[in-house]
Amino acid sequence: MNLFEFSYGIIHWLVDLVNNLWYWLGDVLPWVFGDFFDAVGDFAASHGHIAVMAMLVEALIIIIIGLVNVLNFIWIDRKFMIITPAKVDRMGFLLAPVIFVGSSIAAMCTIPMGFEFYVGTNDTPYSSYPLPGGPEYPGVPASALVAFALFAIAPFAILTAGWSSNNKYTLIGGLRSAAQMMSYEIPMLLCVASVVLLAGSFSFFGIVEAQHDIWFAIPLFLGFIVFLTCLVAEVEIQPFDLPEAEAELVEGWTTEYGGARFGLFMMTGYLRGYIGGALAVAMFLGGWHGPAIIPDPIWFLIKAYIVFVVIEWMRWSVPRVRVDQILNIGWKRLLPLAMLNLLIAAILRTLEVF
Amino acid sequence: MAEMWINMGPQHPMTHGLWNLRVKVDGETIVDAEPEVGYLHRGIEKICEDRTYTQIIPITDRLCYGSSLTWSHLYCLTVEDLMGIEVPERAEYIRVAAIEMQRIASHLMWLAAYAADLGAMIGFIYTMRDREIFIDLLQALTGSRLTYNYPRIGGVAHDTPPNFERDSLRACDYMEKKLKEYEDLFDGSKVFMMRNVDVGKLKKEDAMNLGITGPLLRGSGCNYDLRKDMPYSVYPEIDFEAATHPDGDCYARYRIRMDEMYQSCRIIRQAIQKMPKGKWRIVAPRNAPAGTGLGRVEDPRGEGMMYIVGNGTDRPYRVKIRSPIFVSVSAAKHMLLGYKVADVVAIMGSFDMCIGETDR
Amino acid sequence: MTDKKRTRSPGFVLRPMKRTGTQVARSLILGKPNTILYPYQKLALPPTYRGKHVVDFKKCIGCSNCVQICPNDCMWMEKIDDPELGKIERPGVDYARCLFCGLCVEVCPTVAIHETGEFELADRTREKLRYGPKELRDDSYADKISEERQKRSLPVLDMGKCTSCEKCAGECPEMCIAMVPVEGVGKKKPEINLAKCTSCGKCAVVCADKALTMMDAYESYFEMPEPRFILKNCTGCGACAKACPADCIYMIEMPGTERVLKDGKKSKPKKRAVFVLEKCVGCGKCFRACKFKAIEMPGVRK
Amino acid sequence: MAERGKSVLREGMEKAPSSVEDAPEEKIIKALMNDFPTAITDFKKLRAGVVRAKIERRDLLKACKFLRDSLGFEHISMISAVEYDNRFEIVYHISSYAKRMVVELITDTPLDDPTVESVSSVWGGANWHEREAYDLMGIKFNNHPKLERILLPKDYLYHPLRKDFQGGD
Repeated sequence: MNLFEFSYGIIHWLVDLVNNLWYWLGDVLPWVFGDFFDAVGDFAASHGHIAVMAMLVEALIIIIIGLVNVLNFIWIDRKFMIITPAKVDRMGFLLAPVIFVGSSIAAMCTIPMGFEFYVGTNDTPYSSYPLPGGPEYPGVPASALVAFALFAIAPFAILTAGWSSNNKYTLIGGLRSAAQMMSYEIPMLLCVASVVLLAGSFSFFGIVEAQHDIWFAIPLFLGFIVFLTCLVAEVEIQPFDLPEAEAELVEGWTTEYGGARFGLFMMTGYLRGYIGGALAVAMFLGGWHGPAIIPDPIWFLIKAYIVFVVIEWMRWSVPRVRVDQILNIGWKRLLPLAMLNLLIAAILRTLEVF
Repeated sequence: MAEMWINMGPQHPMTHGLWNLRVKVDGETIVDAEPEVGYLHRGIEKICEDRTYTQIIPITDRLCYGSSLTWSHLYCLTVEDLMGIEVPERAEYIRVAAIEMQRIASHLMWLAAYAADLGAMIGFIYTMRDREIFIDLLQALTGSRLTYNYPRIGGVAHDTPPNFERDSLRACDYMEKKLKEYEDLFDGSKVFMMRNVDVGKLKKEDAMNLGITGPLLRGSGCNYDLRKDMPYSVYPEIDFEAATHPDGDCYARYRIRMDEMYQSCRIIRQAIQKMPKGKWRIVAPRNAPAGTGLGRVEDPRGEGMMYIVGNGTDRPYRVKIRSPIFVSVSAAKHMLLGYKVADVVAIMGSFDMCIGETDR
Repeated sequence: MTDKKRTRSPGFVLRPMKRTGTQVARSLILGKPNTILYPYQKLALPPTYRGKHVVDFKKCIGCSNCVQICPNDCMWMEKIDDPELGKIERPGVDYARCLFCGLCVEVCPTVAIHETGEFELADRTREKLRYGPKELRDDSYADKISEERQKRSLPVLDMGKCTSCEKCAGECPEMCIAMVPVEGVGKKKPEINLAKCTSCGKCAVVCADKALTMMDAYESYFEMPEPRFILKNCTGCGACAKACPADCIYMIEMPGTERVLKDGKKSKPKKRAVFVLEKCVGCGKCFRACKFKAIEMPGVRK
Repeated sequence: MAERGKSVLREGMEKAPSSVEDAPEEKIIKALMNDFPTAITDFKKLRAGVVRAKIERRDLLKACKFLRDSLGFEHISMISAVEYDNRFEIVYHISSYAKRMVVELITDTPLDDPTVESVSSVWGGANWHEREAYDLMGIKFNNHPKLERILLPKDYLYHPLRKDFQGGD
């Protein structure tokens, strides 16, 4: 039996399972929920939407089967794949992936991808200007600040994971991550400050709107480069992926994780790569602005993926740096450059170019 | 952070084989180191005492998976010294060409592993792709991909295949083009230079006293290449240079190996062009006389040496193999102290570890 | 080259990125992949490739030289009944232990064993990796490849027919035939110095009894051990002659050794083994067959 | 980074001086014979660049120091121990970078007392060679800094390269 036959057999089995479940549910469900189905039937018959209702019920049942499958896979994963080592600190070990994934996804939610494409309500526009009385934007208030705050939670999760795994490699990885992220947070936020200074708004809407005429990457080119470098360090991609340097620290702070938890870490690592791209686009590359043939969110996605691809391209081209060198770069090179960039922004603002 | 011992090995991405490097770190700085070998000890020296001289050739292939041809060649050289037989000239030229191909393949594999150690997976992929060219050439020549079993006592196993000369010259041209690409990929990369320059410094006097040979010694500025200084085979008739670099850091060793690949291309070209027609093998005697044979070659990793005691039968009385890495790794502590954990991979990677020959 | 200055690049990460970018663009746009789809496409293997063995049953003489030279003891001789060839011994290979060194192919005196380009030998159990002679048999494989080993035509002696006439020794232009007396038999036997023989065939022409015939033999790369015969231990049992795969041992009667039996008749004379070492392949089977220590073979183990 | 690249040579292990004077094989034999007239028992030029000399084991360390300091042999290639029927032979292959020459220094020990002076204070590279000889052949090296098993497990009972070794568990 080769792989194709094997997978073909599995798919065949799954299709059989779905069909059998369908018939089984068709027999049993009315018996259990007789009244409910009668009522539904009555409703459908009385309103003449039988076909629509049938489709809805079908979709519902398919979703239920999908959920059952998900539960099945979770069960398999918990039973056979997820290994919690005996001497770990269980609390931190189990909590770290949750914090890591949760904070990253929350950070992603704050970034709007278009004027009509954001997470939030239309009803309550917030004043996003640092001073009261400015223009009002929808979505999360002061979304840029919130996004960076959520984005910066991850080192704590990494440190927790590294410490609680009770392993020397993970410990070193976690501490490296803490040192690296804290030292790169400052130049990055200085770049953000220069952007906010030019845009005059803490909201992504305000920042993107301010780039309607010219992208901030052009006047603040220095800041863009510094921001991109810090971003690579923040999302732990190749030249700066010291916390999980697989050559020296086995797999860094994820060494003791397995199964779905490791999968979450891995997936969220790439997700953070995308978030980094999205942040760079919103801050420097004009957000969703572009020729109108393509809708705004698509523009945003295209730009974000281009930044992501450039980051990955760099990842595959260069080795990783050493831990003392990464801190030297952060504190001795990028911080002065970020300050210089802030100065440039302040001069531009004072000259009222923007 | 307090000081703690870390076991890098026996199963660790850095080790390239089964060995253990225990490092004591203070934070990220190494304050003590202790290499442990022996996980792959197969007792080859003892096995050789129970095999006939011919049967040992495939076993010496297994000494090093990276450059198996060099070791079987060294064994054949030693037995020829013990038996006192002369090898036909064509066989010598075929051997030299094959060994230099093996040297390029071995250095490319080193570069692949070293790049992967430093985190540049692209180096791993590119160099392994180009190594395939030389593996294919050696496969056509010898009949096998990795453990060639090609040299014989008194010559080589069979003649060169048709088109071998043309393919070798083409491979050399291709390789020189690709080496430029690697130089862009590594020397042109700021990060690679940061990781290599002034890392793993080894002084010339220390290297000489510690018995270190090969690219590590030449990287420390000592111009000692057995192919030049104690020539064997037909190396005296071939014009090449032994690469040296005065710095003694990881970058110097990288540079040495790159230059050696250029030189190997030069040697292959000359060996192919000078190769005479004629016999490639003579019938070797079955029994070796009582006495000793000594062979020394310049392995891709250093000075390979073999000492065989014969006692008149068809089986050697004692085989002693000197592995270059066995000596170099004993000096690991001298090179590691004071550097960071991340430098361990760079420094130990620049050794070109091959645990098969180290543990024998 | 050696004192080249180190090239410190100001390009930071741009030079390697340029290289990787051009490589990706090349392989994506020009579409020249570096890999192949293995089970569907296969690499062209060189004709020298060492893979699974095939044994030519008609050429193989069952000498077990391949078994003896195998460094891993992964071959064995199996007695089989072949409808065509009768009771024969042929080698089998255990691929769980084989290291594909090719020494068995090199040592074979009749070039009966070859290595093919087949390398997909993986199986689920170790027993299935033991390939017996029947699985290795391929009598037509030798026609498919060009022969590497050089053939040489050599005079071969049939001791049973030889009359010790010494014509061959007189005829040989290279003077490489010497008549050596065989102890106890009272005959002389021509011994041919193969190193000097030029395969001219004059000795075979001149031999009146057709005892010397020209036969093709493959040149051997190995010096094989030769049996040493000790006459005083020989009982004339003939076990060695039966065991010899190359038919180079002849049992010759020794005149003057007849014993007088009780009824006054004379018994048959005692026999001794006579070795025609030109044909010997050095397998050591006679040494192993001899129960009376009449044959010595240094370097061969029982 | 005060300790970066710090020299960690042990005490008593001085740096090898480099001698550039050119001396053929006979000169080396003569120099050895002059300084150790009683200890050198046999010498022979094997081939170009290889000299064999037999030396009594009591003078081994002194001879090695002499070779390094006065003759410029700064590199020890190999230490091999060979067991014969009546003796152990310990063979030192010592080579010189400048002179392109190998000296094969052979010393004998009786079977029941396989001890010899360690030369790891002369050449640092001899350290692991001597440990290996101890591990596999059971030669004891006096004044060795750390004479432990290196290739085999620490609790192994046999010295497997000896001819009487039949295979342990």
